[in-house]
Parts: sequence; C-alpha cells; structure tokens
Amino acid sequence: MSEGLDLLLDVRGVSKHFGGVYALNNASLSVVRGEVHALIGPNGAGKTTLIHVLSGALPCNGGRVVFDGNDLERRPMHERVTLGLARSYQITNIFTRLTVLDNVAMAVQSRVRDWGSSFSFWKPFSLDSAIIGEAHALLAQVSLSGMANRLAGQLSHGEQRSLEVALALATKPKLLLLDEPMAGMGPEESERMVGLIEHLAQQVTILLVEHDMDAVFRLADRISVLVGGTVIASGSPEAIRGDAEVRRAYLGDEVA
Amino acid sequence: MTQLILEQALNGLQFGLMLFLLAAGLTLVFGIMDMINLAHGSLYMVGAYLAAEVTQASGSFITGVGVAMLGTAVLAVVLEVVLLRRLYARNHLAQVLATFALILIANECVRIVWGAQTLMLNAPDALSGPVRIGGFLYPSYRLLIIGVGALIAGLLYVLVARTRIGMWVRAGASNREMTEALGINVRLLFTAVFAFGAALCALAGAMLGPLLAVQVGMGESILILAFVVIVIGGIGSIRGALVGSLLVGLVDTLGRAMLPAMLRALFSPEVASSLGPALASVLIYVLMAAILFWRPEGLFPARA
Amino acid sequence: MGLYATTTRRRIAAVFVLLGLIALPWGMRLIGQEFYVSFASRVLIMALAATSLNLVIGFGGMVSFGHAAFFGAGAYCVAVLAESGVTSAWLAWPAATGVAAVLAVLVGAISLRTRGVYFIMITLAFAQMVFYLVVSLKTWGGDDGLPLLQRSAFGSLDLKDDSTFYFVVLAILAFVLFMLDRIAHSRFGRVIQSIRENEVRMEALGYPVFSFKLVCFSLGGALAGLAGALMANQAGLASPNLLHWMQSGILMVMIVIGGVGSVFGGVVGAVLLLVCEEAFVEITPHWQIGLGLLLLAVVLWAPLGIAGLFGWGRNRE
Amino acid sequence: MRLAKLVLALAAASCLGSSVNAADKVKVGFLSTLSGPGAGLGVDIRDGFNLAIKHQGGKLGGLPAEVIIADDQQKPEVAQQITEKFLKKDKVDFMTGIVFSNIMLAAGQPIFDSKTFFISANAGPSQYAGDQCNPYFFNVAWQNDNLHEAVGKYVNDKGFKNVVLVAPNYPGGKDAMVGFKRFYKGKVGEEVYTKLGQLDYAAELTQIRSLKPDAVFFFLPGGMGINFVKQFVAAGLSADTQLFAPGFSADEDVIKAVGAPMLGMFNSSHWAHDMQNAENKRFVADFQKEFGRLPSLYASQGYDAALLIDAAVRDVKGKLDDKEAVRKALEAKRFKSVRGDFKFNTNHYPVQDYYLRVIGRDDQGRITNKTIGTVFSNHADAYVAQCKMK
Repeated sequence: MSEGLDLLLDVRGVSKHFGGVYALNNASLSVVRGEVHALIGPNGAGKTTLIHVLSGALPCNGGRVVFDGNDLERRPMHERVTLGLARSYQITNIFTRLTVLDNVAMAVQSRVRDWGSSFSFWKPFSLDSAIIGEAHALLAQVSLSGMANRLAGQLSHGEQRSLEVALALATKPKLLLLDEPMAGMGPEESERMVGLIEHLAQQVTILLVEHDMDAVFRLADRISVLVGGTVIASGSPEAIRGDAEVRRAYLGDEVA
Repeated sequence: MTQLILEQALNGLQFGLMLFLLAAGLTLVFGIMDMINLAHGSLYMVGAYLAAEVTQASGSFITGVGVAMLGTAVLAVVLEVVLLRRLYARNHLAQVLATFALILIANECVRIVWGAQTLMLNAPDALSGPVRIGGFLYPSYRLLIIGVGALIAGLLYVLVARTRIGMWVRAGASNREMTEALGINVRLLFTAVFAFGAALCALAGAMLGPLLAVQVGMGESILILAFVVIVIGGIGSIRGALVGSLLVGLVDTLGRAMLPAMLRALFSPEVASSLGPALASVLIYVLMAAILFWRPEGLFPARA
Repeated sequence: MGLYATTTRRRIAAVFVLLGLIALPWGMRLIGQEFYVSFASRVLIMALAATSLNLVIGFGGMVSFGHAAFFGAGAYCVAVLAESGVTSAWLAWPAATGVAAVLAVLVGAISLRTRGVYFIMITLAFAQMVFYLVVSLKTWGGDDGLPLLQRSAFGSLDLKDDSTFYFVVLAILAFVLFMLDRIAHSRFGRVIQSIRENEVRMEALGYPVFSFKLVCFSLGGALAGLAGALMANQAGLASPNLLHWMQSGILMVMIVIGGVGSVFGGVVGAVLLLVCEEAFVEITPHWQIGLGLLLLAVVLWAPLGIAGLFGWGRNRE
Repeated sequence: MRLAKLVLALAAASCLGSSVNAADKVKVGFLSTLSGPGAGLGVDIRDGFNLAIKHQGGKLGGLPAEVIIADDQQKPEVAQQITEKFLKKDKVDFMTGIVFSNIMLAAGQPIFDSKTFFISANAGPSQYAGDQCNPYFFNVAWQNDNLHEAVGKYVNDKGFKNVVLVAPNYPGGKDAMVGFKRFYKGKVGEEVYTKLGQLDYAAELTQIRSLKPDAVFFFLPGGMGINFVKQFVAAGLSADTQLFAPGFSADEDVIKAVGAPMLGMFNSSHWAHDMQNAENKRFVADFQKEFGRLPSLYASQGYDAALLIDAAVRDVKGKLDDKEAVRKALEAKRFKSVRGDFKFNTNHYPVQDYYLRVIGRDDQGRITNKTIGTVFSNHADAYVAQCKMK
C-alpha cells in the first residue's frame, strides 16, 4: 500500500516476547518522510515496546526494521540516534540535577563532530559558544528560554515534558519518536504541546504514540492501530475513523 | 583414577555446600533489601567465636552451635534496627563503606574480648575421625557438613517456594514497592530476614570452626568467596546461590587437584609447578569473569 | 549551581593550600621534624591514587573494587624496569602509566558489560587474579615484593633527597588535579558525569556510552599506575600488598570520606584518613575502631564527604 | 597531643645540645605485627621483650629503657613508614620486633643506612644471611631455612622413604621446601603448593592419601597451618602418616587453637619451654605468671633480643654513639640465652643446636611440646659463605 512513497521507516513483521508472552507479534508499519504518523492502541497493545525496539533499548526476536535505507538490526541505541532516529520517553527521562540549558547542551553536543568531538578533555565547555547558542535556540523553540538556568528537576511536569522533546529534537533527528508526550498533562499544557508538535512537524518526521484522541486526530497525517501486538490497520484519520475492525477492536469504546 | 576423581568431586561438593551456608544468608539479604552487607563475614566470625566459647564452657558442641545462632541473630536484629535500616535507601557505595566500617569495628571488638590468639573449636569426638564409604575413607565431619548444607538448601527451598513468608520474600526480592502496596510490613520482614540470614551465618561459622581457624579476620577471606558464589548464581536467587556454590566448590577443588598434573603433561616440570598452583588459585575468579561476560546478571537473575 | 562546579573562590583556596604545601619542608626543617616530609610524600601519593579512583567512581559513576590492580601494576612496572637497568623516571614513569592503562583497557572492556554489584565484583575478580599471579611469581619476589634499590633518576634532581622527592610528587599531584578540573569542565567530563546521572538517556541522545566509560576507566587506571610508580619510589619496594583488595577498599574509603565526585575529594580523604590513622595509632592499638566509627559517621551524616560538608562537593541541593 | 610531643621533642633537642658520650637512656623502636591474622606472633615477641626488661628492672644495660611500640599491620609499606619515623623522628638506638621476612626486607635498608642496629627476634631472610649481610643486622632467632633443615635431617635419619611436602605457592614456601630437601635425601612423593590463605585442604589431603607417603612435611604459616592440621587429622591421615612441621607451626599458640588433634606431631625448634637451664625456668615461670599462658618460641626470641641489647649496652658503658664498639659488644653476646647457648656466626646469625619436639601431654595433662632429642649441634645456615661482612 505504501509502494512508491518515500519511506523513512519501514517496520516489517517485528516480534518481541518476554518469556512466553508476546508483546509484539509480527507488527508491520511504515512511516513516510515528512508526515506525522500516529500510533494508537489500547493499553498493553505493545506501543511502548515498539518504541523500545525501534530505538534499540530492547532487542527484537524477529522481523526487520529499515530506517532511511539502513537495516537497524544489532545497531546499538546510540548509532540509531546518529542515523537520525531520536526518541522521547513516556516517563520523563531528563537529567534532573543539571540545569535546563545543560540538559539541552548535552544533547546538542552529541552531534558535534569538530576536532575531538566529545572526547575533548581540555577545552572548558563554557567556551563552546556554538553549542550553547544552539541550545538556547532550542529552548526558545519549546518556550523554555526563561528557565535556562534552573535545575531541570525543579521544572513543572509540563515544562519537563517540553524539555524531554527538546532533548530529542537537539539531536537533529530525521524521525522523532514521541512516546505519549502529553501523558499526565492538564488541558492547557496539552494544548501547548499540540502547538509545539504542529510546529515541529514542519521540520521533522514524527512517529507519535498518544492516548489523547483529539490530539491524535488533529495532528496525524496517517494513523496505525496496534492491537495485541499486531498492527491491524493503517491509513488516513478518516479511513481509520471509518474502519469497522478498528471501531470494533478499539475505538468503539472511546469515540463512538 | 575414577575413584580419585569421585573423591575429589565429593570434596568439591563439600566445599561448595560449606560456601552455600554462608552464601544463602548473603543472597537473601542482598536480593530482598538490595543491600551489600560486607559485615556478613563479621557475623560469621562472631558466630564462630560464640560457638567456640560456649562449646568450651559447656562441653557440648550442639549447645555451642545453638547459642551461637541465637546470639548472632540477636546481634543482627540490634544492628539492623540501629544502623542498617538507614542504609537500605542509599547507594551501593555507601553500603559497602558503612559495612566495611562495621568489619573494622567488629574485628577490633573481637580482639578486645577474646585477644589476638586463635581460639580452639573442635568437632565432637564422635565425628573427629574418618568413616569408610565405598572404597575410600572420608572425614565424618565433612559428611556432616554435606548433610547440613543439603538440609539447609532443602529447608530454604520449601520456605521460599512453599510458604507464605517465602512468597513475601520472593515478592520483596522482585518488587519492593509492590510488596509494600500489598500491605505487608516490609520493615518487619526485612528485620526477620536479616536475623535469619545472620543465624545461617552463625551456623556456617560454628560448623566450619572445627575445620578452619577461629581467628580475627576469618570472615573476610571467606566473604569474598561467598560474594563470588552469589554473583555467579545471580543475586537474590537461592537456587543461584546453590548452583554457584557447587560450581565454585567443584571448579576450585578439581582445579587444585587436576591442574598441576594436567600442566605437567603439557609443559616442563618447572613451568608446570610454577604455573599450576598459580592458575588454580585464580580459577574461580576466571570462572566468575567468564560467567559475567556471557551472563552479565549471573546464571539465575532474580529480577528478570 | 550546576553539576560540574568548581568556583573561582575554591580555586583561589586551592592555590593557598598549594603554597602552604610548598612551604612544608622548610617548616618541618625549622622545627626539626623532617620525618614528616617523607610522610607527607606518602600522603600525597595516596591522594593521587585516590583521585584517580575518584575519576572512575565519582565522575564516571563506575564503582570499581579493583583499582589496586592498576596501582600495583604501576609500582611493579617501575621496579621491574629498575631491575633490568632502566632507572630513568622519564622512561619508567610513563611506562608504568602506560602499562596500567593497557591493563585497565582490558579489564574495563570486559567488566563494563556488567552493571551495579556485578561490576563491583568483576573488577574485584580481576584484581584478585593479578594479586595471586604476582604473589606466585618468584622472579618478581612473590610476597616479599620487588625492592627498588634506588629511586628513579629524574634529570638533575636527586630524588633520594626527601624534600626533592616531595616537591616532584607535589608537582605531579597539582598537575593532575589541575587536569582533573579541566576534564571535569570539558566536553568529555560533562559527558561522563551525565552518564553517571542517567546512562540510558545518554545512550538515547546518541552517545556511545560504553566507549566513554571505557576511556574514563582507563584514564583512572593510568593515573593509578602513575601513583603506583611514585609509591614504589617512596617505599623503595613494589609490594604485593599494593595489589591486595584491601588497598582497593582503602582507596574507596578515602574518596567517600573526602567527597565522591569532587575534584579535591581524593586529596581531602587521603589526608584525613592517613593523618587520623597516624594520630589514632599513638593513642590505642585498637585504633581501627576509631577509623570504623569515623567512616560510619561520614556515610551516615555526610554523604557527600568532608568536601561536601564545606560545600566543595559537586552539588548542593 | 601531637603538639605537646613536639614541644617535648624540641625541649629535649635543645637540652641535649652537643653529643654527649654516654647516653642517659636506651631508646628501642619495637616494630612488630600486632594486628591482623599474624598478630599472635608479634604479641608474643612483645611480651617476651617486655618481660626481659622487667627482669632488668626497667633498664637495658643499666640505663632506663624507653621502648616505642608500633604495629606494622603485616604491611611492608606501613613498616617502612614507621621505620622512618623511628629513625628520623624518635632517633632510636636499636630496632627489633619484626616477625615476617617480607616486612624485614622492606624495612631493612633504611635502618642499616642510618647505622642503627636491628636485632631480629624472628625474621631471618636468606638475603641478610648471604650476600646482603650487614654489620647492623643481628638475628637472635634463626635463619628461615634452619627449622626446615632440622626436620629434613630428622626425617632422613629416621629412614622415612616417601615424603610429601606442602607449602603455600609463594617464594617463602618454595624456600622452605629447599631447606627441607637440603638434608632429606629420600624420595619426595610430591611437592604440593597451595593457594596463599587457602581455607579448605580437602583436595590436597585426598591427593596425599592417594600417594601413600610415610610422612608429610608442611610449612603453612598462621591460620593456614591450623586449618591444615585440623583437616589432616579429621581425614584420618594421621593413622598411617607421620606429620612433621617446623617449630613455629606447632608451638603453643597453634596448640592452643587446635588442641588434641595435634598430639603426636613432630616439630623442630631451637628452644622449648621444658628446657632445664635456670634462665629458661625463670623465664617460663614468670611469663606464665605475667600473661597467663605458656610462652611460645617467639616469646623466647623476644626475651633474648632484649637480653642481647642489655648486655651490649652494659659492655660499652652506655656509649651508644660508638657504633664500632656496640657492634663488637653485640657480636660477643655476653648473656645467657634461655635456649642454653648460642654464638653468632660471621653473618650475625646464630650457630646453635636444633631439637626435635613432639606434642604430648605433660604431667598436668596439658597438651604441649616435649623435647625428645637433638637434631643438629652447633648448626649454621647455608648462606654464611656468601656473606662478606664489612
């Protein structure tokens, strides 16, 4: 169904089991360059497991993942990031004891390939004005400029979620995996996050895992539905909304 | 030749079970409380000293062992309530250092109470000689250790796998928060487990006293072996501790017995005689490093 | 205040301490206590060793229980070289540093596959292997150790003179501390400290965490080797005791007392521990009780170490 | 406290001013292993040494004795450190007390360089007996090999044909085996080397049983020896195999720890508490009175070390600055040793008799050593020829 399109991510029949329990069972999915692709599904459907497998945090038990023409099998997490595959975490995962600016600078620094890159032992980091400047720019993008010198641990939940996104963004990804960016947010914070994602969508391809259906249908160009470890449908929001199987398996009890 | 290997294997089994007595308590405390307790060796030492003292005073080895277990358990409760409790939430480095401090304090206290000289603790006369099994003589006291070790292993298996307390313990080892959420008094559970571990420790000290020197510092040399055992087995797993101790016992014993002879077949006698014992003495560390290389969480990780 | 802070004020204080240390030999000569110059060299060497471990544990977050292996390797390297006629410090000391670094790369490459307690134990295992192998080697003196009949030749300086040796040690330590301070604030230093804070996130930001940890571990090992080379010179002996696991434990004690992850933590800890030991020993033969209580007190009430108490630590939350 | 000491030291320094001919007191730096597994040995040497001074009314050679005691923790670098303190800070006249050879070798050179006499009450490394012999080193105990040689001689004389040797896998252990074999010419069934600090000897005992030797000689210092003897007897090997050890593996401290299983074990020594000379009777009786235990051979060596210093100081009439005279006085050894008598060889190691002892019950039913005969008379060590004493 996606032949002829410019595929950025192609997931083919990926499985992952823990002991005898299958979290992913022959799941397939493709993300086209430039789109916002949402992945939805009931709790326990395997969404976060898929994100873990894609980012390299968990090895898969079968299937292939091709990203931007590279087979990802056996590639460690950090290499995937270098290829342009960044993720955010469902449970906020930032450096709470660093300042907000340092958090982002650390992420920016991971891309630096000038002399010595991150194996530079001597030059004080405080003189790395390029990195720091870029970090400030990123903070401005996620509206955290005023917080630059606060400890990340002292931010509000919503601000931490924004920082989480900024960290992923700082690696200059081609594909951004956002794992429930709106988890635990109030309506106002959610609204701000939706705005941020809309803004980001202009620069980067996004695979979005989210429970907030309003947000999903507002943001997504295409939607895939994961149920019981298998993708049962992929298509435009309208097609998904109208898909009988999806309605029966999942949407029925939430939207209808 | 086969008989010799058989006898050496029995020696390995015996040494393994000897280590298991110490490792069982260590792995329990470690697995459930996520607490590295270097002072475990000190409890072992205190157990041996109490056993030696009471055995000499009362003339009965069994009384000695009993009092040692009880006394050490009481000491452990005091220690847990006063000090160790504060360390559960701390990182491993803090735990290592605090319990290392306890080793220093315990060693000096024992030296003040009992002096620097080695204490006497002998097996009851009935068990002091060898018995004949099959084609060879075997020390009866070592058979007793095999028996006690196997008994403790069985008891622990039943306790952990079959009883309600065991269920809590297993729950505590795999997920502390969840156990607490289930309304189990984790604090009390921890104290109880720690006291139980200490009693096992004292049992080990008292049982090994007749084979080993009862002296200050006796805990440290065996503690490292016990740590090797539980790390090989996977921390927190009783089954792992048993497999680990048997593995260490067999590899160490057979290595010492076979390696020099095997090397002699390969190298000149001079090279063999200097290489053999050196290799044999590092064999268990090589074993541990190799196992951790392939299985970085030990053979039976408790927290899958 | 961020994670990697060493303020200007602290640097000024360090300069004053340094000046005091430079004046120490004259002061001691003035009151006729030259003995303490040699004692001070030993303290500074241990401070260097502790600092090297602090780089691994405090900055890199890798709780290594086998640091003595690298310390001892450096000492033995100098002694073995001296026996075969290489007495020049310009050759022997870098060689000791290099040998320790290579050993650390090997040990680290295997050990860093594991985490937590498993890492503690596997590093201990490697140190034990080195210990037993060295003790059984007759050519290296076994448990007698390998004597170093004369101190290394260091250009025109006469290291046999205790004050000269002291100044050389002091200069090396000062340089290493300066270097550590630079590293702590460099890109590399920030990366390893962030790995200590949140390893998974660093990997997810695209950092090859394993390589960074290995480099940090090996750097610590190399510096320990340098300390070992100095120790062999100071004691006139490469002793297997330097390889013993208790030595690893003592170094750990020093950095915990001093301050884990603070640039001066290793120095503060080494000075405090050795001076306390020196003082306790004169009071009672059971001085280890005092040491034990001190250690307990630090762990319970000053988790950031003495350096942390005075706000020299890595962070004040 | 440190400050007070400093002030005292300063005052003392200014009072002394220029060097006086006769010292007003004798300062002895007593460095020994007083903590850790080897502590028992050092404690015995210390107690023996102190008893001798007490017998001399708190004096050495008629001068008030000041003994500074320090613990080397059985660590060479600690010993080296304390030695430096003794030499540079306390400026002692004599040093003594070191138990272990590796510690001795670490501490020796600075002592000799500072021209301070070291009276060894135990450690007798072959280096200092041979090519590294030194005018400032005296040993009142033995050369390390001697006790092994004595056992080797006895085992050889008694016609044992097949002996298994057991020692820890480090050079000291291998040297002991060499010492034994210097006088034992029969067949060595096997030389078993064990891990340093090994706990369990089951594998070695099984191996020994399969070799069917008529005697076993072991050199396993400290706790290792205790473990070995206990397990040897429990394995029932003592029925057909005679166990031999150097004296320090079968002395009162070990007997106290092992008890009955040691009965019937042979060992060599240059001293025994049942020796009948008057000095020894007094020493043994007073030691028991003072410390409530039988003295070990370490205690006897500590006692002799103090007596040697006492005699030398008296000889030179307190003129301790005259190193040459003090050395001559020490070499002359004008005191009666509790072991009967001995004299110094050219390398300053004793030439003395070695005895065989067996462990049995005495009249009071105590388990202890009994002397059963002389193995060597006026025996010297094997290294003296290499010594060119300056």
